[in-house]
Amino acid sequence: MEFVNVQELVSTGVAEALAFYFIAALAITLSIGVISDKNVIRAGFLLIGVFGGISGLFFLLQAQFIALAQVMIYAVGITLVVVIALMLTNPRLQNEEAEEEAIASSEPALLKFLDSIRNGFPGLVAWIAFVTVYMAIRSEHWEQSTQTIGEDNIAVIGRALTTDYSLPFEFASVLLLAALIGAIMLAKAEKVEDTDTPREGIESGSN
Amino acid sequence: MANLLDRAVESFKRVGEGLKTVFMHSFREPTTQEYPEKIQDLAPHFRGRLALAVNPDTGDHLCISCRQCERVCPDKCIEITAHKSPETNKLELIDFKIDHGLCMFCGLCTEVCPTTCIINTNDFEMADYSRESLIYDIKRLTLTQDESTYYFDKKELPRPKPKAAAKPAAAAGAAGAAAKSAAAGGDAAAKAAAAKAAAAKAAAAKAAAAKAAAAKTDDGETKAEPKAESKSEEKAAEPKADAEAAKKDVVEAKTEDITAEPKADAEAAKKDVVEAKTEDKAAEAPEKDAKKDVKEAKADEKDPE
Amino acid sequence: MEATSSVETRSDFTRFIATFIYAVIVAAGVAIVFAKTTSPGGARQMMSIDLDIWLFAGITVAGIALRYFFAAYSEAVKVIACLGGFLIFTIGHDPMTRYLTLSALLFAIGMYGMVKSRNAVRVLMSIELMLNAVNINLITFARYVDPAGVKGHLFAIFILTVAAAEAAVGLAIVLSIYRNLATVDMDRFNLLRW
Amino acid sequence: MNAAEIYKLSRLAIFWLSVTFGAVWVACWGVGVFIPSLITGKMPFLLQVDNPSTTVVFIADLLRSLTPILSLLVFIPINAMFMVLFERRSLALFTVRMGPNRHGFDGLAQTAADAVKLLFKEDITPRGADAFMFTLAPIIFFAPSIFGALPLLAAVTNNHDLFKVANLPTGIFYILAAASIPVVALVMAGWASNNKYSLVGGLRSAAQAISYEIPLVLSLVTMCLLAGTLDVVEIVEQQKGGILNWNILGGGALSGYDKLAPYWLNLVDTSFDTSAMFGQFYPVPWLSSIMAFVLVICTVLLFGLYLTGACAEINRIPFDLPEAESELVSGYNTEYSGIKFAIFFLAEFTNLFVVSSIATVMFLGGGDNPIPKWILDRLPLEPISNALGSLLSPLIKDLMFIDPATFWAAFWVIVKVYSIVFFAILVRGTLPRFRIDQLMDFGWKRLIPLALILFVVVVFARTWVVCHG
Repeated sequence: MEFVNVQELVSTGVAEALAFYFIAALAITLSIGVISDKNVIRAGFLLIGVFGGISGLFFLLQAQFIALAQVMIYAVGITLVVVIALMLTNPRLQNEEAEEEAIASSEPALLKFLDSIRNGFPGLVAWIAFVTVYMAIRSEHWEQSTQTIGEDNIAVIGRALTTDYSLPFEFASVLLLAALIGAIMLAKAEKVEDTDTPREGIESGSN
Repeated sequence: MANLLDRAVESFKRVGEGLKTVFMHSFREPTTQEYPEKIQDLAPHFRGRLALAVNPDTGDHLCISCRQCERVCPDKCIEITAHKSPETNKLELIDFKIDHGLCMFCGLCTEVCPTTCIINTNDFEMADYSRESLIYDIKRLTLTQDESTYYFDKKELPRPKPKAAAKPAAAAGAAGAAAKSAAAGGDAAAKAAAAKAAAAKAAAAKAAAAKAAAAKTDDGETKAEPKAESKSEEKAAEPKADAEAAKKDVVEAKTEDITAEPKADAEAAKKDVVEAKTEDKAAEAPEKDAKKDVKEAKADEKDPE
Repeated sequence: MEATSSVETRSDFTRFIATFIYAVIVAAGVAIVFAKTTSPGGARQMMSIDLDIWLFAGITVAGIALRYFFAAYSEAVKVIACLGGFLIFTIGHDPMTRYLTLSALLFAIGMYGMVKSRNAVRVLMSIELMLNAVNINLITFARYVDPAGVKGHLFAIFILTVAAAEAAVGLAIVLSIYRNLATVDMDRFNLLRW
Repeated sequence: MNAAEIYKLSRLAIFWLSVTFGAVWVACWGVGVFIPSLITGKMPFLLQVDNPSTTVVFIADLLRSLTPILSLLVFIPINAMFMVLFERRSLALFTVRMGPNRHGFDGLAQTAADAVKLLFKEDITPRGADAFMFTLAPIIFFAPSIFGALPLLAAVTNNHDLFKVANLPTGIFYILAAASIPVVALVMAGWASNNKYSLVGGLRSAAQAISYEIPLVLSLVTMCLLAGTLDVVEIVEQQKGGILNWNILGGGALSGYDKLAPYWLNLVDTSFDTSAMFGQFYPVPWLSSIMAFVLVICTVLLFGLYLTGACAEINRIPFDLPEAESELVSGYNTEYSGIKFAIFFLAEFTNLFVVSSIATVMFLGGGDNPIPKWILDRLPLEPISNALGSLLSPLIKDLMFIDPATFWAAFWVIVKVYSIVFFAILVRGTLPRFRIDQLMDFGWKRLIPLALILFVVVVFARTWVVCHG
């Protein structure tokens, strides 16, 4: 009796389409949650979900290595983002936002209308960008190859990284080092007394 | 660098040592006991559930309804019902109730009991479903003859005599005199005492002294100086060196930490007092006698200073 | 997000009904495309060329209208519009176009979030989202156009690297700004006024 | 001597593990072999179907493919229940106590009773908590330990036909990726609980996981470098042939000595040219031999490094800062009760088991027999196995009920895994908890430099020695 190759099952036809639509729906919903959730920490956790979905897409695209790297880097990396967001956000700031919105809603009608147009502008830009890119995708016809990615994909990647692409690889390592040092320098507290008493804030700075 | 390596090796060694020690512990016998299967051997004077002993030899109930336990009980958990028998003009016990829900197991009742009737058993499993069932009546309180034998042997109590054996009044007088003389006269008085009651009397005398010591530390009943305590112990002990039982007691008393556990010591001694009296059927006002003894002993001790 | 007078005046029931109606409208749009592509001889390429774009424009306008006049739930409208638009654009297409469309959509969402958000941390998150969308694009091309080579994978790896570095430095900058200004609100970052 | 308690504990372990394995074995066999054979008519004497329809074949194949997941779903809860008991009884041994021994056979039903109690407790969500995240956190915490263990399953069962599907070419990378997910769940649980103790626990676990993941991954990467592959099945395959071939002892650096031992001991004809063989394994004689021993030292240190990092990764004492009872009540799971808490508890023990399995596969040769092959060949095992084989041949041939190779692999894996688990318990019984700054210092200033140094040393030493792979 022959055994079913699970990857083949996934990569042929209906099963793949179903998996794709499921993951896509998840990713889209969660990413809208990321940009519109009131609570930025929650948004961070939703972002992890988006990345998980995207790594699932990578699995569907037979890019195992990238998928796993995605999980490993973002699961830990985005946790850091969330943690820092956690430390930076306090309820007071959220309340301020709400107050400003309340002030905005009590403006005269014409101003309000203009305001809503201004608010809608990013949406318009994003909409136009999406539709344009989609039209480009639709009008273009690539010569698709029917063969699948081989099992020894990782070995090929490794070899390419250390031979043909060794220069960008080194650049990436230098970049990472620079980022590491820069991040440490930026984030390091300069003096002890500066940490808990912030310097003159926005109120006095906005005059 | 070399320092770091040394420290690393050192810390590995220490961690390894710790792991080894802990692992070796697994070959030791567990110190926990599996309770219902194995019950620890309790000390003879463990203060467990209260019970009424019977005479181990004859099976007679030892209680004489003197109500001293009822009076001394701080929790008032003992309730004795007795009536005077018209024929013998003696008190007859009808019911004896102890509420173990109230009892705090101080053991005072066992100390004052003139006939060693009420004793603390080693039983501590008294859990029950209601408060009412913690009130024990005479039926549940009274021990069988075997149990009484067991406790009398274990606590090394002197066997009580059968009821109708001796005349109470005379014996009491003799005992009182003997005790007094023992406390006051010391060596000579002890020698003069009747051969039959020698051990008991000596014990009584020693007990009186010990009780005095205990009383001084525990309550402010007497105002003796703390200095006198240890001395009084030794002094009181010396005169009765000849009496065998007393000697043993003295050795014990000396080996024990006197200042730390005077109470326990006193208890044991008190019991001896009671025994001495019981043997002589000193049923009437034995406590007074004992108190008198104590006072005299105290006076005696104070004298040298 | 849009502060309109209708938000206060509409009851929850009306808002829910509006949202539901919007879902029905979008479902109808999807059904039209589905019928077109599955009808005999109705392959995707045979469909009139701009139908899907007009449909998408239609559901967008409908969403704005329902949101603005009947105060339909903002997040729900966005989700329904995006999902519906995605279905309209991808039903009947080959897998490659599906992946690329998803990538474009995620990129657009990230862009919207980046411009719209005021919280600096959320802006960073949106940038990460955009970078990931690009990654999907690269991997899709590597899978369907050049399976033998690994260029797409390599670029994806480099993007991951850059994303990690960007997140680290970005967060460090945000942290340092927070120390100075006690806020992470993008509108109040006025350090570079002059 | 405390022979009675030790005897009881080992009796318990043997009994319970054989019961568990019997159950898992039967479940796997039933779903993977028996039912597919039955419905496709391949069962002798029972049902004869000549041409099964494609649907039936598909269902049969699906069942076979699901066998690995099913076996894990059966195995993990039962095993975790036993591990709780094992840990409690072992700790009791170390602390000169008895441990739970009342319910069932030597306390076997104790954990089951605890589990039932937890399942029926009220499930409380604190006020102000984010209910959705609060519920999601235990699931995210638990799920990776099931899915992450799949490639290991293929590795430890000798790449058995039923478990082949679970293998991935990226094996160890997949496992590590799965192992890094739970930290998200911990932060999530800590934040969603709306409790500052939980939050601090979650943040600590994030910091700790990020710090200790680096030495952990570096040690495993070094072993992969030594093996030349990421595929766990292949790594196990390479290590076959006795303890000297295992990765913990230089990853086959000593296999030359292993192979030459029978000749030096005059067990076979001495006319064989040993120096040629020696040269084959150690091309540059003296340097190679020295480097082989350097490799051995490095890999032993890497094993220790891995265990330390793993201990921190799964929040076990002495690295249980996220749930330090004396400081943070119970850390991230302070607010959890009922079934959610049970899932956290289950996942913790499962993680311990998974981490020990990774150590077994990567360092201790998976299901390999520790006795070197040349000794094993000299033992009179062949007649025994022949006799057993002829006895069980009908079963083996037709229904594959018992497969001796897989059985022994599973046996050795369990022995090794439980040895590591026992060691973890011993460490728990010995070492006190770190302070948070000590923890960070230890991670960043000691373990990571050590891991990097070992990495470099192994890379250089390996160029002189012919390792397997």
